[in-house]
Amino acid sequence: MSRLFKASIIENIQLVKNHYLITLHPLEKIKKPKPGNFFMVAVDHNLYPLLRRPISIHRWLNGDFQLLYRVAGKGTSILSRKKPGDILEILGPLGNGFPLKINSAHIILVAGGLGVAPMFALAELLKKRNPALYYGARTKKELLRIDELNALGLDPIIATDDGSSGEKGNIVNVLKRHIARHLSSISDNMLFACGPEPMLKALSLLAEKHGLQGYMALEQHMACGLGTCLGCVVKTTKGYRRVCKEGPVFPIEEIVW
Amino acid sequence: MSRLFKASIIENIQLVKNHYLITLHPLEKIKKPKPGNFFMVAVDHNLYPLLRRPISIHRWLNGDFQLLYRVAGKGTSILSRKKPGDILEILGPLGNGFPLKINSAHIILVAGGLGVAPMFALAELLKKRNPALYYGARTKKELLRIDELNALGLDPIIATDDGSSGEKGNIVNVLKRHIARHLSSISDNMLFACGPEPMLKALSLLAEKHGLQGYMALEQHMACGLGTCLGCVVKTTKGYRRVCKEGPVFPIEEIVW
Amino acid sequence: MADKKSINLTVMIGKLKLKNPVMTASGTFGYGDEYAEFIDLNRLGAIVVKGLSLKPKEGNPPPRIVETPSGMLNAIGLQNIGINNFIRNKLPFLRTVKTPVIVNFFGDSIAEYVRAAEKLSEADGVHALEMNISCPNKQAGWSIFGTDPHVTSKVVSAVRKATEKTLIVKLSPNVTDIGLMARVAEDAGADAVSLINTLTGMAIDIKTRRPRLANIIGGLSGPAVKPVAVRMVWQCYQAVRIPVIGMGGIVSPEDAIEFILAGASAVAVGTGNFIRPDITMDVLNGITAFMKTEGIKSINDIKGGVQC
Amino acid sequence: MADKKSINLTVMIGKLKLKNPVMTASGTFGYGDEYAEFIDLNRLGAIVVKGLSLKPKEGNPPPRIVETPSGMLNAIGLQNIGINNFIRNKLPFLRTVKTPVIVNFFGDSIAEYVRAAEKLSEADGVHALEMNISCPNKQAGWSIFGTDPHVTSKVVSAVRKATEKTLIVKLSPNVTDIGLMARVAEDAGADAVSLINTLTGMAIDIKTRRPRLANIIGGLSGPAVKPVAVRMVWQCYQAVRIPVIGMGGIVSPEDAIEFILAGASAVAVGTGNFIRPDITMDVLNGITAFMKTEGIKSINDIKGGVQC
Ligand SMILES: Cc1cc2nc3c(=O)[nH]c(=O)nc-3n(C[C@H](O)[C@H](O)[C@H](O)COP(=O)(O)OP(=O)(O)OC[C@H]3O[C@@H](n4cnc5c(N)ncnc54)[C@H](O)[C@@H]3O)c2cc1C
Ligand SMILES: Cc1cc2nc3c(=O)[nH]c(=O)nc-3n(C[C@H](O)[C@H](O)[C@H](O)COP(=O)(O)OP(=O)(O)OC[C@H]3O[C@@H](n4cnc5c(N)ncnc54)[C@H](O)[C@@H]3O)c2cc1C
Ligand SMILES: Cc1cc2nc3c(=O)[nH]c(=O)nc-3n(C[C@H](O)[C@H](O)[C@H](O)COP(=O)(O)O)c2cc1C
Ligand SMILES: Cc1cc2nc3c(=O)[nH]c(=O)nc-3n(C[C@H](O)[C@H](O)[C@H](O)COP(=O)(O)O)c2cc1C
Ligand code: FES
Ligand code: FES
Repeated sequence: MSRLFKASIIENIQLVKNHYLITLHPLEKIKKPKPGNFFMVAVDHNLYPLLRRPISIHRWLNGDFQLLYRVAGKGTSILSRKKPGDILEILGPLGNGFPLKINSAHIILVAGGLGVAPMFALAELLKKRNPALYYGARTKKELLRIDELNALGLDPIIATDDGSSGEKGNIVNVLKRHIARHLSSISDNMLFACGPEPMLKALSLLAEKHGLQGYMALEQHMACGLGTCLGCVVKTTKGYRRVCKEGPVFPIEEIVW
Repeated sequence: MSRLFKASIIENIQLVKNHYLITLHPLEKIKKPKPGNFFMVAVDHNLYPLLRRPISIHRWLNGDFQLLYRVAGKGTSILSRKKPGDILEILGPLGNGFPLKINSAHIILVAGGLGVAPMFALAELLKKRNPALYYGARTKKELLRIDELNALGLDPIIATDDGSSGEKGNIVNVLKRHIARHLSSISDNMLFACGPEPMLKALSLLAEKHGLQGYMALEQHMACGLGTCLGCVVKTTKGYRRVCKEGPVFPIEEIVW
Repeated sequence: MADKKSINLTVMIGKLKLKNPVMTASGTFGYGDEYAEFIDLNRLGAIVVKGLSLKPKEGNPPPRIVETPSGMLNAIGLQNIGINNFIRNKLPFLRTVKTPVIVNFFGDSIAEYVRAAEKLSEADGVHALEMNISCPNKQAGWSIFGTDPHVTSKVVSAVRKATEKTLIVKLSPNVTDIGLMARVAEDAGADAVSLINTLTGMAIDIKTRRPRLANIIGGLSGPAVKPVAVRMVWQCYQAVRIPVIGMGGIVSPEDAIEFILAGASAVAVGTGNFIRPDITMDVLNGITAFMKTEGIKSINDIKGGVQC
Repeated sequence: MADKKSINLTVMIGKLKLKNPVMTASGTFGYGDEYAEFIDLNRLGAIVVKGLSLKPKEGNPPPRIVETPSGMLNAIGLQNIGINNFIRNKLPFLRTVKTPVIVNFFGDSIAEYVRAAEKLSEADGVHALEMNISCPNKQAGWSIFGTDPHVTSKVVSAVRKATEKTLIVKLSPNVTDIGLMARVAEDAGADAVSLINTLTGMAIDIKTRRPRLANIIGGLSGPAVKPVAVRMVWQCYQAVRIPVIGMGGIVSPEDAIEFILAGASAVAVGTGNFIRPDITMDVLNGITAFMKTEGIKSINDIKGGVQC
């Protein structure tokens, strides 16, 4: 079970403009990824682009697995043009993943934009514990995987910037209001989040204010994915920590924004 | 009629291992290439590889055209994986091409290996003048386009290094023997050739010995294909001359080996 | 959003006013005529021609070109038709183009540099001179003029006295301290510096065990060198007050803007012309589009605008 | 055809014998342990660990990494766990590997270099020292030790006196005359030189108008720099008698052989490890295969074998 493996593409479909879901069949048995783990994907056999691209596990399908990605630049653009049957070279699963021993009574999941990619994996695993899933996106169109989330019985609370689905505005504000309503029981919640930096910053403030415990998945440019290049650090209360090794999931109170 | 155009791939088929025939449909009207002209083909939209690849016109099909190429390195290897419908960016036709006003009574064409790519175009154009076509390759397998040459009524004289087709050995030696047999009429011949350097060198010597007039298509690494980089020069009696501009076809007596 | 009409692309290089900052790099655009088929030469900021010397030069034996990852090595060996020939056969066409012509030149001694500059200064249709100092110096065991500050200072001063035209000094990047070299050129009277010339490199064919270039070593250009070029332009921008002309691996408008933010008053496209002969127009159009979207009125407003 | 058994891959670097010429480049292989999962560390010629200083270093703020065409810029800022920590927590594992460990180190003063060298020399399991002189010098306004020949000479001489271990000096490529720097290192007592370290570069985000690296400038590595690296190795091979260790953009056996033909006694794979964590084994296997096909008995037979 090597963490360096080849996988053939079963499907690589566009969900909405610039957003793709790729289903991969590893050509050998691989280690089962935890939610929050990620893979370093070589988007081509050529040396262009040079570095692998980090992408989170989105869904594990009994040996096969899915990644949900957005075309952000040249690497993901090349990936989006790959066809079923094409072979990708992949490294992973990598990183620490979300902690799965959760003692709190309630679980709050917050996904912003593409943050739904890893949060889906976590939600699926935690669904028996009835987590409250908050999901924000720019528009209704960019709310991905809603049907699948509903199928899991997760029934997300939604906000969009333009109000085209759910509440209009910021998902953190929605969560804020809910917390205000149930303030007494808030300390018995565990918060997990992934999304754009401004969202995570706002959540951190909220968590601090209410003494809410939790974890967030962060991003940083990466070269090795293995902890050797020291390229992917983020500032924490313990000094610089590697997103690929000590992360990508960090306790909220340790993150220094 | 710009010499910078896009063409869609109609077909890109492997003839034998490492040898491909690609049929292209220009997306706009292009200048009709002369035999000996070449195109600079961008094998991918990415910047990898950086430079275009020079490939000779093999056959003109009323607006569409064919190139015959061998997988030599990374550029041609990427080209060989392109599929029908894919779009290529192409520059050309470039270079001088073979002279087509021929006063000599007889025409001798010599193709060595992939040299058949441009010689085919020339042979097709000159077929009414009944040229003698000498064609050498390593093995029978690497003798390309024999059926098509026969269909044009050209009936090539063949030699292969391993004797698997035609005479065993070097095509220049075959020509040498024929010349020896018909020595009296030799000065009324015009020689055209394309092929590997050792073959062209041997032909040059032969031509010099018998006062045989003629032209050869040469190769050199290229960057611009337009005469501006001065990268593609070969040594001639007139000094360095650009293969992409004054060539690729040079009078035999001017080439300095 | 600034609309197209109100966008100001003009830049000054010494006394020379360019209608926009997109130039061609010497040695990659011939004498301009070959590209008239692909682009409207009148739209270029400036045309910089292949380096010229007093006498025609044969150049190096082939192979002269090798492709490398995201780059290429060249060892043309400064082949050129000579200044007289250029004046007689190439300038007449260039005079018909409404774009300033900058003549790149070199010599193998200070005296030759001076005579070349004099001759070119008299020619009608030469708008500025770019002296290439990455050239072997006959009197100094063929070491390069542009890597020793003392030699650089001498040759630039001498040429300065010989011409009233806008004088651009093209710096070699193969030095420890590029800012120092730019200052030396400025102090010696240069009106502008341009950089980078090629990085010295080498490639070996492992089958034949021979260098891939007949000249053994050559000059690396193309996208591979861009990070080095941007850094050097930024250092020169801080080191001197005269305009800096940036080049090295520009193949897109974004690349060009990167150089301008680093401090370039104008940019030149080199190897990019080999990839697409109409690339200069893409770069120019892209710069305009970028300025429109970002609401930038004058290209000078973002020159050196990187926020460090 | 030489058969596998009779192929001799061993090379000498000072007193150190390597079973083959394939090493890892400092800063791209951590302390070795992370790669044990992907390759048999025992098969490497040598493991060169991330650069160490006396005290742990925090390094630069992020972002520290940017991709560039066929290359990458890094500005890690020499983050490391410190020599004591290394000796306590990393060396025990490395001692279990049957491959020599070369420790890359640096300081911000000559005294620090010396103390670091002394400390490392006493440690069990350190087979050789590689001193990184591309490091800012506190006493000289933070200019780099490795770009001024006088400073280089001083710091190398001082370290030479402090250690009996094989001493490799890792040269900065950001200099005018790399051969001179190699000679300076040799004269000051180095047993070998290694090169190239990264070329200084910069990248700017045109949307935010900020440098893409928090540190503004960083070091360029990867295939983009290979032509420059091969050229410099070739120049150093001609300039000195001590072994030259070549690196810069090696991602294939062919690349490695190119460096050996240019004069490298051994090679190091850096950025390549990020592309494929088992790349060193491909390089090693490919070198052996090449030697077999070409009938080369000993790797030393082709060292510097480029026919110019
Ligand atoms: C742990 C982790 C998990 C991720 N999971 C996902 C996911 O599930 N789905 C998804 O769409 N995206 C995910 N990302 C972001 C994704 O890696 C980037 O969008 C992608 O690398 C962009 O590559 P590009 O070539 O398309 O863009 P370019 O901008 O051309 O990339 C240039 C360089 O910057 C790096 N880079 C650019 N953006 C980012 C970023 N946001 N984070 C890290 N590196 C970046 C690239 O890796 C590359 O090295 C994740 C990032 C990390 C660190
Ligand atoms: C005028 C002309 C016409 C040609 N016509 C044909 C043809 O019809 N069919 C065909 O198969 N080949 C032809 N060639 C050769 C063809 O250009 C090379 O085989 C091809 O460029 C190899 O590219 P690569 O990336 O596969 O190989 P690589 O070795 O990876 O190429 C590396 C670099 O070297 C250059 N190069 C390598 N070999 C040659 C060569 N022989 N000539 C010129 N440049 C080379 C490449 O263009 C590239 O820049 C022609 C060459 C020239 C100059
Ligand atoms: C084929 C070629 C020829 C060149 N000839 C010259 C020259 O004659 N004079 C000169 O100053 N620079 C010359 N250069 C350097 C370029 O002008 C430019 O500085 C360099 O290539 C970097 O830009 P680029 O990466 O965009 O090509 C030449 C470059 C190439 C590739
Ligand atoms: C992320 C990174 C960290 C590096 N850290 C060090 C270091 O600590 N000490 C050192 O001497 N060189 C360091 N280097 C330079 C490499 O060892 C090597 O010299 C350079 O990257 C060129 O080789 P490459 O192109 O194969 O990567 C580092 C390079 C990279 C990419
Ligand atoms: S990506 Fe290299 S340490 Fe994290
Ligand atoms: S390829 Fe540029 S001059 Fe011929």
